[in-house]
Amino acid sequence: MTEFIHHIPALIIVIPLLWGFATPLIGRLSKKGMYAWVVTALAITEALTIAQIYLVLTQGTQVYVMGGATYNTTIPPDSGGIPVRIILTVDAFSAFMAFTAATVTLAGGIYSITSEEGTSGESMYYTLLLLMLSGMLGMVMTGDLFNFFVFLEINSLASAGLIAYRVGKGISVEAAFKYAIISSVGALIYLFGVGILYGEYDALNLAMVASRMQFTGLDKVVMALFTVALAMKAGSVPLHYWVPDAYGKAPGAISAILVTASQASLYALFRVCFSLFGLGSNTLTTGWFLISLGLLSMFVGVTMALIQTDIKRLMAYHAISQTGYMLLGVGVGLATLGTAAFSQYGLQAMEGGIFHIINHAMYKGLLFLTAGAVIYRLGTSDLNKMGGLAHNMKYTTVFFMIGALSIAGIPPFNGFASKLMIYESTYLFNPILSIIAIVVSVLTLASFVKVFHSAFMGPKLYDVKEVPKAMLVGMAILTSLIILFGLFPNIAIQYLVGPAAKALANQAAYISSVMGGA
Amino acid sequence: MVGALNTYVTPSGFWNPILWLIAFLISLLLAYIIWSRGEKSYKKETEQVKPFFAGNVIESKERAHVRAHNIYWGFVEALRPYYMALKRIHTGDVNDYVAWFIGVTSFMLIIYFLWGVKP
Amino acid sequence: MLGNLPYITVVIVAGIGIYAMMWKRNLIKVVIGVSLLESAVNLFLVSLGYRAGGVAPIYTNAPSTKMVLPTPQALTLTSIVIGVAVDALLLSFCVVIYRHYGTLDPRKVRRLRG
Amino acid sequence: MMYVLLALYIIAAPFIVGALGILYGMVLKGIDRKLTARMQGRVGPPLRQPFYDVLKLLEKECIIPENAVKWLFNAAPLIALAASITTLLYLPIGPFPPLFSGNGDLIVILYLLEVPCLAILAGGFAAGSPYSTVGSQREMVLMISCEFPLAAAIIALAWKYSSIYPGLKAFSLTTFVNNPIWNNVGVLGFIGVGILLIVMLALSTSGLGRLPFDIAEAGTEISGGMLVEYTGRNLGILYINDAVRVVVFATLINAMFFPYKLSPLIANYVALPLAASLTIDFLFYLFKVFLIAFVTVTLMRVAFPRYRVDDVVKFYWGIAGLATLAALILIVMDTFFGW
Repeated sequence: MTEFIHHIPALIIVIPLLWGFATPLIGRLSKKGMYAWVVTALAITEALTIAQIYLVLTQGTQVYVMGGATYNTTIPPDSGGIPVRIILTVDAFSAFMAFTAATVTLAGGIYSITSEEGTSGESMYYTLLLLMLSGMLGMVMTGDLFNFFVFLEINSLASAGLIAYRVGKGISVEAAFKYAIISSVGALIYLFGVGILYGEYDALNLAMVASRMQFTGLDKVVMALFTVALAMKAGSVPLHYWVPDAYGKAPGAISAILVTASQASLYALFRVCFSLFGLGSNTLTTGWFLISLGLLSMFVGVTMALIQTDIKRLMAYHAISQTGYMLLGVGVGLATLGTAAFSQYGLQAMEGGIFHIINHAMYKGLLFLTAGAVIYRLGTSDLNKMGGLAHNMKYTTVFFMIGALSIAGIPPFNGFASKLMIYESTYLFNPILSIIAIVVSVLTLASFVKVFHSAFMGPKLYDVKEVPKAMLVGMAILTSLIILFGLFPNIAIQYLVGPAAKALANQAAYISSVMGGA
Repeated sequence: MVGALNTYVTPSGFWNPILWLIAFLISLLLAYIIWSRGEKSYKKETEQVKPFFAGNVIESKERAHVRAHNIYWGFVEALRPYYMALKRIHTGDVNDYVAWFIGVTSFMLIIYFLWGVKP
Repeated sequence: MLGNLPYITVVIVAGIGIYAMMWKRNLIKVVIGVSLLESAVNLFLVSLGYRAGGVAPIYTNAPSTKMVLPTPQALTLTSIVIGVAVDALLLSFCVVIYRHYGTLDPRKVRRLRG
Repeated sequence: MMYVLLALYIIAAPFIVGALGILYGMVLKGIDRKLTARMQGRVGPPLRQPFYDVLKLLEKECIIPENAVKWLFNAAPLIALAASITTLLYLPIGPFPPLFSGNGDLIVILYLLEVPCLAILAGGFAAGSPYSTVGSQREMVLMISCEFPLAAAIIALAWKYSSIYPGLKAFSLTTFVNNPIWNNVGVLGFIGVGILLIVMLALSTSGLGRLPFDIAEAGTEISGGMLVEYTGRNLGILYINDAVRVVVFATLINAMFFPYKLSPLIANYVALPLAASLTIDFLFYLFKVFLIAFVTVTLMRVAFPRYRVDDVVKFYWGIAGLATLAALILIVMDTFFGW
């Protein structure tokens, strides 16, 4: 048993991967069995990610050597001091991201049981879903630059397939095509950077490269390639054009999971800025890069959302806008890294940004699921054709209201907790940042009020029933977490977010977890 | 003082959700007490439950619902030039998607070459 | 100069790929652009590990001569495999788009915008 | 024992503050109507008229329109009133520190102020009438417009405090009350804070939905807007909520800009027992609240006509927004140059 717990990081990635490929076989035998199979896989992964958080909190950063003699011999004695194997490096931030991804996927998976029931190729849907999860988890847990690329591509390909899952007279395919083009370009540009780093430092391990980093001219090229490619995958303005297409046209549950997929890239962006380049680079420049992307994303995203008339496209623009908060919070942390201001407010700004990651995953996931529920019943995503759903779909309405209040940062829901942290720390860096953040928050509220009115309020126009139970369960999982994090933000900060922020900020600890020594 | 437990502390502020929730529920009770003193009956199935249309004739329920695209006219109107510019760059053309990406990468290359590394 | 030839080729191929993605008014040609960029990256990786006069790094009991680096070759192989999957997926999307839209012009394949 | 007292405190607090807010709010409403009438050359209703109004509304039928989403339509007024009352708990009432001090700061208050608006506009949407819908979405536009100068004003003041007192919680109202802003700024900052005060007064007028910013109710255009379908006890609760909100906004501005007490001044001449000084300060607070309410509600109503919706946006994001940004710059300059 004690031996087993050290294999958790590998199992988290492997279980969805293998179970995913087995899904079509079981789907042949029995539909019900397949649902049970998939939900079991998701539940096990979720349980393992929780166990992993516990493990990381109690025992510190976990490293796992793929195919090594033992699980933690990062540098074999005959390798000349180079970590030759693929190493998973799970610190508190990775564990946090893995938990986020697994939770949303669990809710989305349960939701899909009825929402995708009876579509052709249902078993492929679950295969791709599990592959997508595996990709996300790999992205956040790997400590290897090239391995990250592989997981990124696994995730992108699975996502592209799922976005196009409902052809929708070709529109979904158009969205998937754009997504696939832009993400493969991004991934290739990233791979270029990996190649340059390998050429310079003879290593692919992130910690190894970080410890050897010289900041030559080529490294500056790598900085540009990495940060822009990952910012694009995270969906920040002005590289956000694929987001409304992809999120807007994917099936409901997939949109929710795509949010966490983007966040996995966001994780990588932060990881690269902090752990790879860290204090050797000009953190003011990289910090302001994140901050300005954050401000642009927040404002452009929300103002575009305000004028949308397609329910999911509107929410997709909000996903961009909320990503801005994370970039802003963590960007302020990065810009102050290594100065006195960091302990004064920089770390808290990072906590706010990182807390916002999980909050956003929960409430935006919930909102996409409610949007999916509305589309499931009405068959249209056009807000102009909706109305009066609150008369019949009470639970969906309540779930939507909770999600909307949360994303708008209305107390006492979780969005407020993280936004409060961001407002009350970033203003010390520059007062304008907080002002824009507050204004964007109310614009968010406004556009959700628009959805609330046009979809749920008004006279009873359609005689529809409430959505089936499985969909409600999926929504309820996320809702309960929203309320939990909203009412007990301290617990989240203490056990999830605080350690994650500290782990992210501490480059030396990350390097030494793999390289050993101080 | 009250409920130091669970107070969420930020660099320059604090917030205690549980305490607010309790106070809110108690205030809700207060409001409910006043509300419940009031008359609760009304004449159902009469003209008075019809929505107010200021004397206009509304032939169907659909007409009584204000649709999504009519909302926030005043706001969009006030920011018209901004929205015109914003709509112009959201072309939906896959060539432009790649072009923006390459453009931003080149821009950041220049920025990082100038200020990328601590002097 | 001659030693840098692979890298110059990489830049040229990548440039052509990016040009195709940015300016070609046909989705298939855009996919070709992605494919070219892939090839450029693969070439880049492989040439990173090249040692003049080296042998392939596949012997267990290798002769004590220079070998080319094994890792970039492994990377390239992986990258090629992923690239094939990406190209296949993109082309199949093109097929479906053409079936529904009747065109492959990116100026017309933009029902999603704004 | 400790916990029992604590529980009693938490339970009693909303009742005490709620009663104060409701009663004083109603009195202010009465005074406002009387004064407005006098300024327009009328006699006006008696001071206790608002109480009669509420009692009358409670006796009337409470009609739920057929298109309404019933549960939300009924819940909205209650949530609005409850949220308004809880906001008062975070504000210093006269000489007393906020009852929940240390548990909610200015940003929390900013959002708690939004909750009642939000509840009412949700109620307006839930009514299912085009008039109330138009009113509700106008209210939302008003909230958007106000947010920019409001956020700028709060952040500017908090930034100032954080630069003067790095050890204190800059967003805490206790900081504001113990260190009045005017005493902590030079000439430039004084001008800046003055601008902020004017903007805040305008903002509280629109936060209360009064003329010239009553676009969401606009009796003459959209027949009461959000409230058009509300009748009987629901409308009564909304009426009370409106009264409480006047007290809330006036108290907030009082705490942010005029947290002065009268008792130290008197104590220079006469020795005062604690009870007496508290009473004097409390009465002084009531007077200040009246003055602020008079400026934001009565004077504005008499002096200005109603704005159009897009003009409100242009006003707050244009002139008022630029003014607050200018104030922010002045305050920052004040800190760096120290005049």
